[in-house]
Amino acid sequence: MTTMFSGASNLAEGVDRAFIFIFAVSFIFTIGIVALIIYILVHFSRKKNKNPQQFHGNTKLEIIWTVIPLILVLIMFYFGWAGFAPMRKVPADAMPIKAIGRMWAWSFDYGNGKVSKDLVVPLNRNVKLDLFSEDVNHGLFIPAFRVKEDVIPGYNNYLWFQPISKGTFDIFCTEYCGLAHSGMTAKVIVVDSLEFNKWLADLKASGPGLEHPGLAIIKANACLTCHSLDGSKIIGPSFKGLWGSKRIVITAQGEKEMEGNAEYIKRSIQEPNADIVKGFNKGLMQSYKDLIKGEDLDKIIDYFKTAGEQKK
Amino acid sequence: MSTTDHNAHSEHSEYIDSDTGKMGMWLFLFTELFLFGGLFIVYAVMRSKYGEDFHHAALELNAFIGATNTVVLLVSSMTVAMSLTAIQKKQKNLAIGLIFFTILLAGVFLVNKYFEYGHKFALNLYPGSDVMRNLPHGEIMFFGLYFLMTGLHLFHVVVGGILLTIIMLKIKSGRINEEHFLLHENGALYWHLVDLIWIFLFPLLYLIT
Amino acid sequence: MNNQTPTAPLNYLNHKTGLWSWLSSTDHKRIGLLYFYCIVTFFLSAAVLGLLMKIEKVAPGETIMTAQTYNAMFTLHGIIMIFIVVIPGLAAVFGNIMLPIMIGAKDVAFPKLNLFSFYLFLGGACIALYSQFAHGHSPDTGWTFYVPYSAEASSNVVIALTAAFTLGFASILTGLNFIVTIHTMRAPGMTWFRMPLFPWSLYATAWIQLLATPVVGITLLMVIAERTLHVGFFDPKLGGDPVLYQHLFWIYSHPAVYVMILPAMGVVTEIFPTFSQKPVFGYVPIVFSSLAIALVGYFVWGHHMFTSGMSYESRWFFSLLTFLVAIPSAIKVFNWLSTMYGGSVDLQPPLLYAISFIFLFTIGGFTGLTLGSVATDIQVHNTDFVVAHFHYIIFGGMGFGFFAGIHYWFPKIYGRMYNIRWANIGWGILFTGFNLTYFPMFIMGIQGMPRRYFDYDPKFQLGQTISTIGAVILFTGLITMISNLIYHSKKGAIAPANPWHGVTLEWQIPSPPPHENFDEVPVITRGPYVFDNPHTK
Amino acid sequence: MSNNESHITSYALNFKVLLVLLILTTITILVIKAHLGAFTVAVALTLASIKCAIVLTYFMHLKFESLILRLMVGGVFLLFAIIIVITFIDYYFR
Ligand code: HEA
Ligand code: HEA
Ligand code: CUA
Ligand SMILES: [Cu+2]
Repeated sequence: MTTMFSGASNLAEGVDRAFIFIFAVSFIFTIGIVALIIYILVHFSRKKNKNPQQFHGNTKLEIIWTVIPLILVLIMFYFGWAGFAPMRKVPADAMPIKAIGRMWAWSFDYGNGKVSKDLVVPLNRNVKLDLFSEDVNHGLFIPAFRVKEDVIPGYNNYLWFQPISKGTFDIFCTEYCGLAHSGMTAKVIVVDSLEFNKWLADLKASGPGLEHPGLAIIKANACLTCHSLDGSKIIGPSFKGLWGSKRIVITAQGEKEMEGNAEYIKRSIQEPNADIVKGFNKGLMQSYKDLIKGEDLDKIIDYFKTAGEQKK
Repeated sequence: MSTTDHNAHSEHSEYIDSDTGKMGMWLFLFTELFLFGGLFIVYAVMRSKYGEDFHHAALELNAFIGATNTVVLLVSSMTVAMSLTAIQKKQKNLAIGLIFFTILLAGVFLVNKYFEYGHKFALNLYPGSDVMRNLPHGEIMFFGLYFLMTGLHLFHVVVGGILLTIIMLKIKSGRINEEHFLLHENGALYWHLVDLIWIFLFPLLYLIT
Repeated sequence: MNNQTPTAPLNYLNHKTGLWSWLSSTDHKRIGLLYFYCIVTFFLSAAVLGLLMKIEKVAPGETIMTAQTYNAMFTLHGIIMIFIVVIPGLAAVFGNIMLPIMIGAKDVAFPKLNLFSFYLFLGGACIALYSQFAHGHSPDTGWTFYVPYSAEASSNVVIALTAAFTLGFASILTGLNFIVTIHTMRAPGMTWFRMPLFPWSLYATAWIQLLATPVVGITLLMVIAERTLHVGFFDPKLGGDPVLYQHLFWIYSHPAVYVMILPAMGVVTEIFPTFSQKPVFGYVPIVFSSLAIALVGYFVWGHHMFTSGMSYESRWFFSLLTFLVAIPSAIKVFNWLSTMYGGSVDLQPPLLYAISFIFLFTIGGFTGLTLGSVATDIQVHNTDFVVAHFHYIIFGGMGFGFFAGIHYWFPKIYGRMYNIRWANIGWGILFTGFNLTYFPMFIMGIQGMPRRYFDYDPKFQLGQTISTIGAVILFTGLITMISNLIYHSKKGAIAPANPWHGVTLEWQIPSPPPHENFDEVPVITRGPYVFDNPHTK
Repeated sequence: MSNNESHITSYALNFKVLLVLLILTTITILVIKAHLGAFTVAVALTLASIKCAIVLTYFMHLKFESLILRLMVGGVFLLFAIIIVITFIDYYFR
C-alpha cells in the first residue's frame, strides 16, 4: 500500500519534507485558532461578560500577524521549491522511455522494439519518461514516486525519477480524459538491474508471439479497453463474432444494415464515427487513421477473418 | 467623488444621473476591453510561436482596405465627438448631420469589409473550408484569429451603428438635448472604443512583418 | 406572497402582490429574493447530484450508475455549483437585498439593468439545464472544459459553454451595477471609510467580476468557434495550444474563487461585531485585505497548472504569488478573532455558522497552501485532496457564510423569526456530516486517489465509505436547516426591527423593509460599528 | 454634478486630434514598410498605444473627467499588461 510516508523514489524526500512543514504549521495554527475560539466563547460569553470592551484595533498586532505568516509562507515556498527543483533537472545518464497515453491505456516504448503496458524499471537507475499523447490530455501519476506530469498532445512534457525500492506501484491517469478515465491505470514494477536487462532483451514477452499478430496490434493500441473479445458490452461493440455478422448501424443517412467485412472494419478504424452500431454512442472513439495503417491494418483484418473462420 | 447627490431613482425618472450613467458605460467598456484582451493574449502567444507563418499569412490581407478602414474609423470618431460638441452648443441640426455622417462612415466600413471578406471567400479561405484546413498550422491560426477578431469587431461596428441611429432619432425628437445628452455621450464612448480596438487590430493583422 | 397580518404596515413584500409584480419588479430586494429562490433550487438539485456521486462511490465498481452518467453528473454538479450557485450566490442575493440599504440608498444605480441581469442569469441557468436534456448526451467534460477533450467530445458541450457564457455576462452586469452604486449612491456623510465592510467586500468582488469574467467569455467563445468552425486555437491537431486554454480559463477562474469567498467574508465580518456588541477590530486592515485579495488574486492563476508542462520559471513564480495571496486571508482571520475577543459574545445561530466558517475556511485555506507549494501540489494535484480543499473552502466557506447570512438577515428579510433551537440542531448535524464527508478525502488524496474517478482501487474503500456516510448525514442536516427556514418564513413569530441589536443601517429600518427602504434619506455622521449602548441584558 | 457644466471640446481641437491620429497612422505604415526588423512590432505597438492614449484623452474626454475615472482606466490597462507579462513568463522560458 502506498501511504504518504513510503516514498519509493529519490524525489519523495523533498516532497515529504514540504508536506511535513506545511502540515505542522497548519496544525499548530488550527489548534491555536480553535483553542482561542473556545476560550472566547467560554470567557467572553454574554452571561459572563456583560460589558463588551470597545477598542477598534491595534497597529502593532496587525503588523505581527502580517509579518509572521509572511515569514512562514516564504519558508513553505522555499521547501516547496526545493522539493520541486530537482524534478525538472534530468540527470544526463537517465534512461529514456517513451510513455504514450491514449484513451484509455498507457504504453511504454523502450525504443528497442519492446513495448509494454506496464512500466518496468531497474532499481536505483535514473529513468526519464518522455510523455506523448495520441488524443486528449492525460496525466501520468505515480503516487509512490511523488511524480506527476500532464500528457498533453503536441507538447513534449517529461518527468524523471530514480526508484529506490523494489516492488509494484500504481500508475493513475490524473487528467480527465473521458469515459474510462478511471480505468486508465497501469503498474510500475521496480526490479533489479539484472532482471530488468533480461526482461528488456526478451522481445517476445510482449511483442508478437504465439498470438495472432493482428491481435497483438489490437492490444498494443488498447482497443480492448472498450471492445471486449468475449462478447461483453463495454463501451464499444464487442469484437466477438464480428466477421461476417450482420449489424444495424446508424450512418449520416440513417439506419442501415451492414456486414462485418474487411471494408467495414477498415472504415470503423479510420472513421469510427461514420457508422455507429445501434445502441452505442457516437464520438467516443478517435480515428486511428494515422496510428494503424498499411500492413498493420491488414493484419487486424486478417485476425478478425481467422477468428471468424475458426469458429465456423 | 461626491456623496451629496444620490438616490437618483430611475424607476421614476426617465433620465439617469449623468455621472452614474457615464461610470456605468466606462465599466462596460473595461469589460469589452478584456473581452478583446483574451484574443490579444492568444494572438501574442501564437505569434511568438508561429512568427514566420503569421508573416506569410498576413500578406494575403489587403493592407490598402485595412488602411482605408482605419482612416474611416478615425474620421468617424472625430465626427461623433464633434456631434457631441454640437449638441452641447445647442446646434441641433449640425449634431444630427454629424451623427448621420458617422453612421454613413460605419456603412463605408461595412462595405469595405464586405469586399474584404468576399475576396477571402472567393479564395475559399474561411473557417472550416478545406483550403484553410490544409494550410500550415501557423497560417490556420492567423486566419482563425483574423476572422474572430475582425468578426467580433464587425459585430461591434454594427451594434455601434444601431446605437448611433437611435441617438440620431432621439436628437431629432428632442429627447436628447443640451440638458440631457447622457445617451449621446455613452454612444460616442462606445464608438470610440470600436475605433480604439481597430487601432490595435490594424497593425497587428494587416501590417505584420 | 402576502401573509402578513392585515394591520401590518406596507413593506416590499406586500406593497404589490401577484406573480407579475415580482417578475417585473426592479426593486433590489425583490430581485434579490428571486435570485435567492432560484439559487436555492439549483443548489439543492446539484447537491443531490453530489450525494448520488457519493453513493456511487460507496463501493468500487459500478453501484448505482454507469461511468458515462457519473462523468456527466460531476460535470453538471460542478457547472451548477460554480456558475449558477456560488459565483452569483452571495453577491446576487445578499448583495442585492442588503447593499443599497447598508449604504443608505433607495436602490442600486441601474435597477432595470439589475432585473435584466437576473433574466440573463435565469436564461443561462435554463440553457445549462437544457444541455442535459437536449438531443445527444449530456456534457461530460468537467466544469473546466479542458481542450482538446471538450473540443472533441460528442456531448452537448456547445450548449453548456453557451450557458456559462450567458451566466458570465449576468455576473458582469451585476458587478458593474454594484461598483457604480457604491461610487455614486452612498448616503450623505457616508465616506468610503464609514461604509460597512460587507459593501466593501462586494466592491472588491465586483471588480473581479467585471474584469475577469470577459476573459473566460471570449475563451468559451473560442472553444465554441473551435467546435463549430474547426478553427483550432487550442486543438493541437490544427496547431493550437491546449495549455494556452488552461491559462485563459484560469485567468478567470482563479479570481472567480475570490468572487465566491469575498462576499462570504463580508457577511461574517458583519456578524462578529453584532454578536459581540463590539466594534470590528482593524476596520482599515480588513478593507485593504479585501482589495489585496482581489488584486493579487489576478496573478496566481498558474497554480492550477503546476503539472501542465508550464515553464520551470513560471511554476515557482506562481507558487510564490500564491503564498502571498494567503496573507490577506490570514489578516482577516486574526481580525475576526480579535473582534470577538473582549466582547459580550452571544452564541446565536448566525454566529455559530460564522465561527464554523472560520474553522472550515482555515482548514480549506491551509490545504490551499499545500496545493500552492509546487512540490506538494505535484503529489496531490487532481486528486481527492483538491476536491476536499475546495469543498471545505467553498461549501465550508462560502456555503457556511451564506447560511450565516441567511440566519442573520432572515428576520429582516421576512419580518419573522425562525426556531433557534432547530437552527442549532440543524447546524450540529450539518457540521458533523460535513467533516465526515470531506475530511477522509484529504487522506485519500494524499494516498493518490485521483479525482473524477468513477471507479477506484479497493484500498480506498474505507475512506470512501466513511465519506458516503458523511454525505448522508450532511443531507439530513441540510434538510433540517432548510425546513426550519422555509416553515418559519411564513409561520414564524413576528420579528422586531432589530433582533440582534445590530448597528448598521439595515437594522435601523422596519422589518421587512418598506418598498423605498428609507422614509427619509439617512445622514451618516460616524463609522459603521459604534455600539454606544450595548444591549447586553 | 450634472453634465451642464461638463467640458465642451471645441471643433478645432477635435479636428487637430484627428490630424495627429492620421499622421501617426501614416508613420506606422511607413515604418512597417521600411522593415526595421525586430523593432517593427515594438514601434507599431508603441505608435498604436500613443494613438490609443490620444483617443482616450481627447475624443473620450478623459482629460476632463474625475481623477477616479482616470485612475480606473489607467489601472485597467496596467492590469492587462501585467497579465500578458505573467503569461509570457511561461511562453518565453519554454
Ligand atoms: C471559494 C473558493 C476558493 C478559495 C477562497 C480558495 C483559496 C485558496 N486556494 Fe483554492 N481552489 C478552489 C477554490 C478556492 N480556493 C477550487 C474550486 C479549486 C479547484 C478547481 C478545479 O480544479 O476544479 C481550487 C484549487 C486550488 C489549487 C490547485 C490545485 C490543483 O488543481 O492542483 C491551488 C493551488 O495552489 C489552490 C490554492 C489556494 C490558496 C493558497 C488559497 C488561499 O486563498 C487560502 C488562504 C487562506 C488561509 C491560508 C487560511 C486562513 C489563514 C490563517 C488561519 C492564518 C494563518 C496563515 C498562515 C500561517 C499562512 N486552490
Ligand atoms: C458550491 C459548491 C459545491 C457544493 C456545495 C458541493 C457539494 C457537494 N459535492 Fe461537490 N463539487 C463542486 C462544488 C460543490 N460541491 C465542484 C466545483 C466540483 C468539481 C466538478 C468537476 O470535477 O468538474 C465538485 C465535485 C464533487 C465530487 C468529485 C467528483 C469526482 O472528482 O469524482 C464529489 C464526489 O463525491 C462531490 C460531492 C459533493 C457532495 C456530497 C456535496 C454535498 O455537500 C451536498 C450536500 C447536500 C445534500 C447531500 C443534499 C441536500 C438536498 C436537499 C436538502 C434536497 C432535498 C429536497 C428536494 C429533493 C426538493 N462534488
Ligand atoms: Cu487518461 Cu484520464
Ligand atoms: Cu486558484
